[in-house]
Amino acid sequence: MKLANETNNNHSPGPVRDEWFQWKEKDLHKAESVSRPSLSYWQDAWKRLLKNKLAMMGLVFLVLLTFMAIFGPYMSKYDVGKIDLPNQYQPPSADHWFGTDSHGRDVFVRTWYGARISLFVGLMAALIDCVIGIVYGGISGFKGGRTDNVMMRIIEVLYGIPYLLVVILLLVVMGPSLTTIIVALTVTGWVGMARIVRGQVLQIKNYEFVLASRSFGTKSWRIIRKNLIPNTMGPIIVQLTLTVPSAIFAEAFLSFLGLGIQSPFASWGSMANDSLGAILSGNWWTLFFPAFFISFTMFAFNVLGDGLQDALDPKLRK
Amino acid sequence: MLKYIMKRLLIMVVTLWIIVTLTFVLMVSIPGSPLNEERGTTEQVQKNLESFYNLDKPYYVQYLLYIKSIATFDFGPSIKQPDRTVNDLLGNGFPISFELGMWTIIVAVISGIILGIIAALRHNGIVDYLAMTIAVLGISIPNFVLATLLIQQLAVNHPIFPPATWSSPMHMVLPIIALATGPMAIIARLTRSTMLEVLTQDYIKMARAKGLNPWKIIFKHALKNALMPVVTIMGTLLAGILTGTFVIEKIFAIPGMGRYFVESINQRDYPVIMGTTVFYSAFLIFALFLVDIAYGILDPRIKLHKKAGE
Amino acid sequence: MKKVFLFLVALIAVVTLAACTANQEAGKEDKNKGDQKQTDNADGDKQDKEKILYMNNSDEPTSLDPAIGFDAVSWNSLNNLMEGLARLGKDHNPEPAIAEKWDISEDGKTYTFHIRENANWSNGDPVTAGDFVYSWRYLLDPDTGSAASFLGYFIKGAEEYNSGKGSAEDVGVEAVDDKTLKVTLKEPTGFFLNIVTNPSFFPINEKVAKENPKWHAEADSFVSNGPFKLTEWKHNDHMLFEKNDKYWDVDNVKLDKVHWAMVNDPNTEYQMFESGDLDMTGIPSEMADQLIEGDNVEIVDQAGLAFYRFNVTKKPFQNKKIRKAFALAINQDDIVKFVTKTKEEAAKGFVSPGFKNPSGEEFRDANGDLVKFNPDEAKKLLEEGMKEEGYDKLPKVTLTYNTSEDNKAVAETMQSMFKENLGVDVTLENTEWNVFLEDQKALKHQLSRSSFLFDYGDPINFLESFITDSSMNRTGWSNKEYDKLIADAKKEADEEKRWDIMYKAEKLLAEEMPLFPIHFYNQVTIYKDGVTGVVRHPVGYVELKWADKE
Amino acid sequence: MEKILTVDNLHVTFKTYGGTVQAVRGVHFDLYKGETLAIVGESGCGKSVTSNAIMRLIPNPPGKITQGRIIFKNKDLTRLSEKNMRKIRGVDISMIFQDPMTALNPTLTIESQLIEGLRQHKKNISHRAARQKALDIMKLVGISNPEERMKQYPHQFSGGMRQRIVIAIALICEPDLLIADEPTTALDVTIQAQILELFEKIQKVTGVAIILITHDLGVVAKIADRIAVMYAGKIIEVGTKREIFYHSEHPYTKGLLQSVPRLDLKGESLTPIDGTPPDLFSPPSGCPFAARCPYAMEVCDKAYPAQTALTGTHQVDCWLQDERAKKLLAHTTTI
Repeated sequence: MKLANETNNNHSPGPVRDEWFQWKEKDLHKAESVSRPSLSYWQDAWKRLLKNKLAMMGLVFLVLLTFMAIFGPYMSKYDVGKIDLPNQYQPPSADHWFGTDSHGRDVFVRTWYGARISLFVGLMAALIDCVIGIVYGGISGFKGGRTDNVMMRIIEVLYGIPYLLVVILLLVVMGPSLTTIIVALTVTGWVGMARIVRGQVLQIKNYEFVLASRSFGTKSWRIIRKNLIPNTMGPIIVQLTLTVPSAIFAEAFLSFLGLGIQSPFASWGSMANDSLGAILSGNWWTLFFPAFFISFTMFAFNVLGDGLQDALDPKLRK
Repeated sequence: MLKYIMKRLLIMVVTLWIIVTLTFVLMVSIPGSPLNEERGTTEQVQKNLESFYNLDKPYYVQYLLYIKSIATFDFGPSIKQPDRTVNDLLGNGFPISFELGMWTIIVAVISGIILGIIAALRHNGIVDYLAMTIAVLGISIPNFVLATLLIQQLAVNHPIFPPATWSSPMHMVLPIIALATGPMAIIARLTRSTMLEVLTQDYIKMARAKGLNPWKIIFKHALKNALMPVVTIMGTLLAGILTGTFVIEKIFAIPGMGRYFVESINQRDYPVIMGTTVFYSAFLIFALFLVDIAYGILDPRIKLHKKAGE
Repeated sequence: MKKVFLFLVALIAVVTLAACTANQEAGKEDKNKGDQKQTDNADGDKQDKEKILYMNNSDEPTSLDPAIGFDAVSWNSLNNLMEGLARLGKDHNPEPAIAEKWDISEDGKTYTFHIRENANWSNGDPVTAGDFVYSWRYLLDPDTGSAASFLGYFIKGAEEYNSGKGSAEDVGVEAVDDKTLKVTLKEPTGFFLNIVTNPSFFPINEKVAKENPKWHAEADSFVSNGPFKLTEWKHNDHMLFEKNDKYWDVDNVKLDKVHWAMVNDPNTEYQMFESGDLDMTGIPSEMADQLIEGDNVEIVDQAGLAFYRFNVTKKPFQNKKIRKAFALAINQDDIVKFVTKTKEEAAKGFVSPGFKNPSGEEFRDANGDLVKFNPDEAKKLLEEGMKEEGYDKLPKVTLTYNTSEDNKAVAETMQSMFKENLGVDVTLENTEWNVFLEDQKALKHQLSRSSFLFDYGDPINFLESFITDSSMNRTGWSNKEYDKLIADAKKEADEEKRWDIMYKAEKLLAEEMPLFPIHFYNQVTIYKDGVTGVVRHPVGYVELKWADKE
Repeated sequence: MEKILTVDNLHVTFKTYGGTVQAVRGVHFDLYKGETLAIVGESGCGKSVTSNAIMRLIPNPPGKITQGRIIFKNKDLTRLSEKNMRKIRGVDISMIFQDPMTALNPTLTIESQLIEGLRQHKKNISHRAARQKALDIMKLVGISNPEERMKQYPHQFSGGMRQRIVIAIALICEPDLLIADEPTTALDVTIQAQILELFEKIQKVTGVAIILITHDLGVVAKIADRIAVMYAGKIIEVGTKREIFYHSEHPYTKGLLQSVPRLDLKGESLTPIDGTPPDLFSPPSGCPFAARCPYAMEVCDKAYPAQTALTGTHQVDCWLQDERAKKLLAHTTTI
């Protein structure tokens, strides 16, 4: 039989003293506290998100962007719609930080005004998509069978109708306005969300806990609300972070079709679209700043979305 | 299987009919008429034209005539280009649009999947970030900006490719890049994320435990499963590419169908609107159907013949 | 941040690398392509001498049927494939063409055209007076549905036939013999020869047209009588013209071939020019600053006016003074200098420059500046006008334009000018063209963007648009005095007097201001070195008969 | 008996968002030909990590073998190149995973999944021979009508059938060592028994050595020859089945045994072990069980106990084996 202090144990700091051989006070509480603190799902997700540098960078960028959208325009002495023709196409300088555009308007001020419109359009479109998509997809996936079949066919029909026709009709019926833009973006935009929600619901609906609540005779709507929605939240939030930038992006496309926001206001999309010729002429700042912010917002939302996906996925939780 | 396909085809016809009907309603409810000329013509001329194009008939007659023209696949002459029938326009334009679209999809799918796999295998490595940066840039540059940029850089400043028109394989390079970049980026991101998920699955571990070589694991075991979501979004992508073609066709002066599609709507060229819409929708619906079939082949768990009825 | 930067750098490196490798291969490809092009043409020697001009038509011609193709994209082709009785010369005046000479009766109402003996169709048929009778009747036939038929209303019995009240036989066009055509007009129309140069009045080979009503739809069935013939037409893609060796004046045609691309996007067109795929190009507005002063830039007038219509039936523009106030608040010079930028002339009147009266004086010079930017006057007029109407606050004003980048740029500038010079906030609204046109016709707009392009070289073409019943009026404005002036001008055989009436009419228009002018149009083209002799007429079509390329 | 595997002082760490997890902290054991060694412990104690480490299937990053050797047939597996390791996986050492529902690729037929390992390792085997082999092995694991079943996809099989397939896949190259990671956890109790019987049968037929990872002592009682008890990344007690079940010395092992329902001890109530295992982000320097141990002494928190060999096969890491503790124990009347 070996003696304890003869073994090479790297954990023991020194010789084992005899007086240590005393019964220890019972402290089960301590035993609990030593182990990892148990966190709620959201706390845990948030903690993991914080560790994701890229996602945090995206988040910080978006916070800064929001800040600038609110306060940016006040940092400059120029007015958003103020035209100053002789001063057109001034490169960035101490006077005009982002230069001036084809009408001599200050690009800096317009960029932040554009941020307001673009972010508003993006968020509104995403929220509306989200609500319609969740309800539609939820019902379709949960009801299944014939209902699901019919609802999916309706989506197919929506795909088939020429979008341009719809957009022109909207423009005629509603007149050009911010509301029209948002409606134009959401009129078919919710389909993607609906499909995702439906897919999730279909998958989760057969899980034991749902079957369990069904067997207790719980009402369908209650099951949707209590079980399905929380469990589909992750993909929905991720999809939401992807819808916002793509709505901002789609707004640029609507500008291309002439459904953009009207002067004196501006959105990033309309600004970029107006200065497409800068690629040829070399007045790069007119295109660069709106394009840069569109791209970077996309980037920020995307990395944030990826981060959220990792953070919210219960399967990756360890 | 055959029964399933027949059933699907029937549903497709019904879907198409609904689309046609809705399009017709939208079309006639938009103000403006194809005969709306800046200069006035005499009433007699106007009347003659209206009767020639059946625009003087009640809507339901017009509607039935369109349904008939679809059934016989004879859409009659274009109103705005009176020398040419809608069938001519489709016959000339569709093969070109199809070629452009097909190449775009091939390029987008192959490069997107490769990019996604590389990114997933080098998860959180520099290659991953690089691939995803390309992907995000791809999503965040509007294709009309990209198109102009490509022409300026690769046709004007460095005359590598011809700038526009559609006459040789070299002419196809820039439009395909411009059109494929967005879908490629989406596919790359999707492949990456599903690939990452699939790679943590037990059956991948199992495959590794069998001592299979890594390529076999990736291509035989992981990819097939990772492709499922890619196949799912193919329908959406396809629709996106189809809408994308009209911008690209305009910028690159490609004589495809996209141009007619937009112009017909702008000019209220009713027969062309109907013709192109039916064609586009039929194509799209059929593509979605193929996607479903492909999905069933890829994933043996999905039983096609049951899915519709369950 | 550092990480992202690193990736961007890496990205650029990869792209550059890809571009470089692509470059080497592409160089080879390009050469091959060139070789192929050469071997495609039957023999290599000929290739060196062949002069092919590469042009852009921007779009597929609507129709090469002279009666139907009533727009610039069709005219550019038609004017070079076909020839009418008269042709616009280098100085934009009608010159003998298919008709070698003509007699005009004393009262100015009968024109007798003598067709050249050597005027032939590209299939060898002679061009006859009958071809003209056939084509003009076809133009006026209500079943044809031509949008250009109103141009023929100067001919006796034309309007009646076109509106279904008369017959083809009563139209004053008559083939005296194979080579003599007699035309009887309703009024002595001093500018009738100008009208005849319009492509709508080109002849149609009766024999061919009767055999194949769709003769004009494809290259292989197309017969022409002009400087070029159509040898290739890939729809929506390109057209190829070849010198027409049956043309009576073929010796003066210098080009062998003309290749027409159909590139719709102005940026792409310019980029194709830059890369050498086109021999001439327009200037994208964004590039104007850099290019307009350059070499090989040609700026010629295009007869036409960009203007804004008031709707006098809607508040507040029922008031003349308020209309004038709005008109005078616009600085046309600034718009031209900073916004449109391609050296258009700021419009201080309505009739565009380039029309000379019988004594050789410019209409524009004679009638002077009628609408001149004057912010002080504008403010004063607005106050007076508001007082007259009893407004404390001006009713809301919406400015509508049809969707286009250029219109938007001008509209935004005007919005700012109204704000600055009148203190009025104007809302902008754009609609897509077809809706815009319908709304404008229905007088739904308050203030709307408009343009007018001349169909033939006489001021009356524009001025008569604003008579009470004209479909081109679209302002709700009706003025008996003006109507009478226009009617008188059309009847007047004495040119001096006729011009005086037109001066008066324009002044009245400026006084009443149912519309106000922005700028006149022009055509700006950059040519490749060695391209000469391309003539652009103010009425809007290009002439390649004398064009040459080194 | 011939030793085929020696795991010596194995350390495995994982880098995660929360820090570095020391999942395995110096594991040592031997395995002899033809025997079944069960590694028992609560979930998260490092038993699966140990088995994955033997297969070198620890995802790197985040996981890493930081120390120790794994000697298999005189080769140190920790030093083999990935390529050479692939030649061992599936051929010499096979593995069975916990959940048969997810261990099979849903998009491939059973045949393809069975044969691919064989064809990977035995390049010159003909398709027909491979197929025959697959049929044989399917019969061995008790699948009736194998010809037809081979063409089917995993979703057409029940859980127990799938686990049989998984076992068949693991055995098809006739390995010397089979690592079964909780092979019965996901199955019904009746199926469990069938699968365990299958293991016994296979061992008899092929003589394969088995490492059985489980938290279920009932399973262990049935088929294990020897048992290693793991706690917080260490093996705290190892011995023959008899030694562990009837002469266990470690308080944790005792606790574990008491928390299992036993038929032979009717009427005795079950005693759960209070508390939870320690956080492996920063494992205690002393005995990791000290915080939950009813016999904990001051020393247990201060230093890790050395291994005490009770018999040739039975070793335990516990301060209670120390002479001084025995004295203390003798002076204490009631516990």
